[in-house]
Amino acid sequence: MDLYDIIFYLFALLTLVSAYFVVTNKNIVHSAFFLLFTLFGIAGLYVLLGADFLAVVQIMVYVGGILILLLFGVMITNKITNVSIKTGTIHIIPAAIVIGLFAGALASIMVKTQWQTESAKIPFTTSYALGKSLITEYVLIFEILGILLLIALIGAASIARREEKE
Amino acid sequence: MLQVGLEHFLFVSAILFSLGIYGIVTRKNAVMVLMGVELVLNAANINFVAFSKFGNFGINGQVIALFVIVLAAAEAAIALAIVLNVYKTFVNINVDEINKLRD
Amino acid sequence: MSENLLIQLSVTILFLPLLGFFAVIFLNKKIPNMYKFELGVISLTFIATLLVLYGKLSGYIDETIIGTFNWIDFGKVPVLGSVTIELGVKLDNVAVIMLFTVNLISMLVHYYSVAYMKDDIRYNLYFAYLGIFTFSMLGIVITHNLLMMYIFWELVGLSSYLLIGFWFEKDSAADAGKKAFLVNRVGDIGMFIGILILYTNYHTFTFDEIFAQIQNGVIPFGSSGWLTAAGILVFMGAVGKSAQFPLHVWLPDAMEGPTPVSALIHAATMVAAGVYLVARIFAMLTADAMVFIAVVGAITSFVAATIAITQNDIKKVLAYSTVSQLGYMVMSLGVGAYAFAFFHLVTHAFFKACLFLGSGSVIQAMHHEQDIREMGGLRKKLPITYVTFLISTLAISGIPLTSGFLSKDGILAGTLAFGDLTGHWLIPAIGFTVALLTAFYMFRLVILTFHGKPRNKEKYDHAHESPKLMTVPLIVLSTLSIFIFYTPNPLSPDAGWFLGEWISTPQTVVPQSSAFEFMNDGTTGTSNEIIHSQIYEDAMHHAHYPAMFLSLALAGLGIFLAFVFYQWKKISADKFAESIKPIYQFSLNKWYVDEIYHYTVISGTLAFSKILHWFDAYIVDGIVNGSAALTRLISRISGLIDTYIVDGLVNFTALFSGFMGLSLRRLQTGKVQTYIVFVIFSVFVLLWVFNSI
Amino acid sequence: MEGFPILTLITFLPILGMVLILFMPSVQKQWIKITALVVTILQVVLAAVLLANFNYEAVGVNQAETFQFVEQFRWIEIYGGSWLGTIKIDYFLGVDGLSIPMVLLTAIISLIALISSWKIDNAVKGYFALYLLLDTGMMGVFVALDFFLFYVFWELMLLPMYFLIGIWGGPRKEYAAIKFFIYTLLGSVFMLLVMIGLYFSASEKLGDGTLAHTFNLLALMDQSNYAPDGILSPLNPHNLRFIAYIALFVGFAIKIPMFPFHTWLPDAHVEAPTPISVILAGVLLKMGTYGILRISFPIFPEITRDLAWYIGLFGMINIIYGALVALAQKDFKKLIAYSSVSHMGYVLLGMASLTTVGMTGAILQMFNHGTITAMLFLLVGVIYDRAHTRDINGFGGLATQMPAYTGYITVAFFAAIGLPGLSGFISEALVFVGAFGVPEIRTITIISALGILLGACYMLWTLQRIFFGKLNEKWSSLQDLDLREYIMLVPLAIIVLLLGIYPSALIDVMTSSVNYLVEIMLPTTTTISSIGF
Repeated sequence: MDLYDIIFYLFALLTLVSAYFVVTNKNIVHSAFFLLFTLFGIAGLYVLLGADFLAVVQIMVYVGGILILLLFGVMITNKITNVSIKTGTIHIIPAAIVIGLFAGALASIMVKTQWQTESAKIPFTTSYALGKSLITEYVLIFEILGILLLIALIGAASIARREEKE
Repeated sequence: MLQVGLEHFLFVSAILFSLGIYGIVTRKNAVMVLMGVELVLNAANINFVAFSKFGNFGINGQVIALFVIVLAAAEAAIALAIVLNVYKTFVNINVDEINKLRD
Repeated sequence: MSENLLIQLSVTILFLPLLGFFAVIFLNKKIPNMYKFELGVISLTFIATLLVLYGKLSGYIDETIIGTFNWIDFGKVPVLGSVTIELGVKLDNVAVIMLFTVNLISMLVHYYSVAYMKDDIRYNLYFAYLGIFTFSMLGIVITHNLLMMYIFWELVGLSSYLLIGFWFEKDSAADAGKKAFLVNRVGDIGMFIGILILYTNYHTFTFDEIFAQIQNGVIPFGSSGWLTAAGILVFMGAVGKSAQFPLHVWLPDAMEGPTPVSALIHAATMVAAGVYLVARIFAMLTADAMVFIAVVGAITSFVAATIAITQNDIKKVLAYSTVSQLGYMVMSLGVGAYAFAFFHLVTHAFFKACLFLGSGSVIQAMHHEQDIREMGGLRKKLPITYVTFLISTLAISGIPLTSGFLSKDGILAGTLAFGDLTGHWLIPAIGFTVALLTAFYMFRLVILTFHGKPRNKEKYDHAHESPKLMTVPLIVLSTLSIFIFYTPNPLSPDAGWFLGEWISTPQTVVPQSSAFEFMNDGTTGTSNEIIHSQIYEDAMHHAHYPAMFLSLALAGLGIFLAFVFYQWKKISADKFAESIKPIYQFSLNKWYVDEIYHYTVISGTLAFSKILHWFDAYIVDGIVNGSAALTRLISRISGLIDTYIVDGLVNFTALFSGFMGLSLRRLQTGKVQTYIVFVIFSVFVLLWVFNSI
Repeated sequence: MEGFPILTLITFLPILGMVLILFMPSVQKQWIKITALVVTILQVVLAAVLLANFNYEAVGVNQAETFQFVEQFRWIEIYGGSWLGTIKIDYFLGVDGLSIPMVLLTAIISLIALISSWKIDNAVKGYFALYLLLDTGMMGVFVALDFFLFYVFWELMLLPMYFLIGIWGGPRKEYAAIKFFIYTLLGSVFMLLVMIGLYFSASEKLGDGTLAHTFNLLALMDQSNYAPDGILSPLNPHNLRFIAYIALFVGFAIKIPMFPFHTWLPDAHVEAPTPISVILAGVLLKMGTYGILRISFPIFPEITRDLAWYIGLFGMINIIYGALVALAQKDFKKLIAYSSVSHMGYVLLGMASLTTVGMTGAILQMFNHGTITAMLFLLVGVIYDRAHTRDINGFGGLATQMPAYTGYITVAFFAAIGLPGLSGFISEALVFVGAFGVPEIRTITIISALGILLGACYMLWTLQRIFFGKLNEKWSSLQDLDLREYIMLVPLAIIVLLLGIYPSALIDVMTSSVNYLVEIMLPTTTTISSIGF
């Protein structure tokens, strides 16, 4: 059990615990903040997996973008002033049982399976390699994603703006 | 056993995935559902990156993860826009009350 | 004149009247006097005919001139090689004399009609029809083959139809026209089949080629029975056209047409075409066929004569007399007296045309009264008509110095010789009986019409002699009934130019075994080709004087009886008729032949057609509609099955699912989240089931 | 003429006209009519050009190289898997002596019927568009030399006919249209089955030497093209050619129409508008007999020989039965319809003779019946236009009122009953001459000759009932023929008269082909005595 392992367990714990709070906390704002920690934890895991660029992206996009977006959503829809920020839950018990079973099954599969592993050949800095493959091998997908984002942008704007036309 | 390997990452991912599902299933608030979805997506991402590292797939897994993140961002934007719209229509965003599908 | 010129002239003669027909048909509306064109055409035709007659008799008296052209060419037919259908013109003495007769009478009738028809609304059209009739009749006369004969045969039928029904506003006229055409068609079918038999075997329609092949021993289908059949079948055409028993019924009805038409078509020319046809095929008639023809002719002449005695319509009497005389001619051909048959054809054409035109003159004078019981004493009012009528009556009765005496005597001699040679004595017996009857009824007609006192004073007073345009033809025709035009010897025609030089009996080509024995030329022993054999010649010679005296005596008796009954009224005709009422009625009603036909053939056909119509509408179409209905029924049943069983099953399924759904509805919350739980659970179950966990 | 696609032009010109008409506004009725008129006139001109350039010596029938004005190229070629092989359908047009009279007939009748359509006033655009489509279908049937193409044209003609009867027809038009459609479709189904059977039984060598199944009629006529195990192969001892022949024959017989499949005809005729009756009688009926001549006979010569007696028998039944039923009719148009049944019997009889004279007579009768019956239906239409009734007994004495009309109808009637000098006689006489020469059907021929008499019976009786006698006062205002009616009647009358006097004009066109057809129909051992004439 070296440092690497310890760091892994820390991050894993951080991720899972805060994720647990994300899904169980009644206060939606709290949930959002716990999500922040989950995402951090995952970013840490990425670093441990040698995906430094991805970790940075994870923090920038998720924490800097998506999470903020979510918070905005929470605030707009709850009209913070007069509506309880707490949200209810539904049939927790059957869901918990089923998903517990499922989680168990999934986890046991992950663990029991004899994965074929090989020694990694991940380059030390991935940004160069990533950038290269993005504009060579994956250039089409890259472009499509760009368009997708644009569509999403316009779509989101148009969906959200519809009220004014009515 | 304590030596961190592929399985560990996968295990974390599996739990995270289940938690995400749990969030989707149990929460009333649409934004909370969205958070569950984010968890699920991240669980998947962990798998991609983990396999990428341990499975000798080079950088490819990371590229896919990158794409997933982008998709997640787009998805979040759209979803929130929808949530806003739904809110305007039903004056709440509690998914259990939006059950038009039933009729 | 060269042969070619004669052929060309005769073709011109043929087509000139057709030109007249088309010109008048298409221009009669625009030019009111278009009929004059037709008159000009027919006169021109007559002049050309005279030229042909002269040219033929002066230059080619013993030759037959033939001109042909290919009408249809079938190219190189498999197996048979080249096949063509030829049309052509055959000018022998018979043809040119016939040509002359037809054209002369036709021209006279044309001129006569100018006066007779002058107030008719379809004046021009009438002349057009006369034109097409003349065309068709000339075609029959000059043809050299059976097909062309048949073609023109039908065309004269058409013109006869048009002319009989000329006054179609009268139902009786329209009926008569139709009847004439249809009855003729019955005969024509027989003729057509006969032609088919000949063509099938000889691959030609031409008379001479057929005869040549028969002479070479080619017999239809290898049996002389078929040769007899072919002869009789072709003769069927003559039975129709020449109104022989049992197809004679149309001719009396045909008197519905204008009287000049009756004279031209239904007395002088068209009806004689049948005789002409038999004369044309005479060479190929077997003994059996000849007996058949003779018997038909004899029956016809007898039946018609017995009917003619009791008729009261002037034209009907003449019509039956025509039938009777045609029967004579046919009988004459049947007994082998070919030359006399043709001779009688020509003489009869003239005097019968004269009689009909005379009757037309009477009818017009009497304001379209045709019943002889309303007439009487007309000889003072109509002197020219009376004289010409009387001359013709003498001719038809066979009184010496007339042409009729010569021809009729020859025919009777022929029957006598025939009876002598073959033992068929019935035929001369009938022949002589008919001679008696003919003289009787013809004089009855003359006496009732022209002699005695007028029985209808009013009409009598208005009667007046016809204009010159009508009397001149009468005079011409009656003049032609004098013997001098045919022979210098008033008692025997043999020495005359007509029979002595112009007409000679054709040689028979029938195999020896199926021809009459007496037709074999005794001089050579092996030849079988001369019908006018010495034996027959001798028999005729022997029969000549007995026949002459007997027929004279009978004719005299007939005339005497007519005078006894009608002129001197020694015996009341009415009382006599009363005493033999059944026979009288039988004769008056024309042997009930029309009625028999009406109740058997016509009603039968109509009833059969109604039955078939019913069959068609309800059975044949019923099956069609029935199958449609059946299809509909099946579709309805399957529809029911569909509704109640298949759909019922579906509905039951639906119901069942509905029930199940109701019970499972709780699961269907409409909430996505619930579904996700199920999905997850299912995945778990699947994982568990597949034992992966 | 070399290389100029005249057959394609003559066939598809009407379609072109149809497209033009479809682009016209439907209120421009006059222009629509004029367009259709121009198209049909051009078609007649093309047919005349065709005839003028026709080589009378070339035989055709089953020799591809002696067909004339041939246009052949691959239309459809798909690889249909190992079982189907290469599906090969040719666009193959050509004419020979058998088809050129029909092409002429179609062109002429189309034009005449179009003139007769001039008075159509409702839904003009639809009518003329469908009419031209029908025209293409008919023309195509007579020039197609590929079975598939033939079938396509055959069906193409069916649909416009259905609508033309069903929309512009009389009181019971729906019934008549449906009956016509279903009946004919039934026939087509039989034809289709045989067509497919033949397709799988025969194959043709392609340019590259490989064998492929074929719809090419000429290839199907060649017995050496059949595989030994094909179901319709003559080489196969257990073949189904007999059944196929009957099925094909029934398909064509419905169209003729042959007893007992004739009952659609009176209904269709009575309900159809006049021009469509003209087309129906003038051209459509001929497609049945043409099909038999073009397809049944050369493809199945041995079965044709065996069944010739039965064909003749049905011809006889048609002649006698049609005439007798016509005798009982009270509706003028129905009478003419049944007379068609009777007259088509002569065609069957002539074909059954399998002799040159008889077959020539049959083809000539097809042409003559087309013109004569067209004339009759036009004339019935004329009187119906004026009097609005067709009850024969309701008329009387019209001859005084309408002399010109009476004149033309007399010509038509007498042509129909085979009066010499008019065209009907020649064809009937040739049929009889040909059929009588064959010993097997001699009795049938003799009985059929009764048809001449019966035909005269009903025709003359009708003539008398309608035109003779006293004029019925009710009809004293009827007008005689007008200019348009003259224009459509005079050409037909001229044709009828011309062919009556000089039949060689048409006979010479077909003799080479007919002779050749007779030759290939002959059994291998034939002598003069056995074939008769």
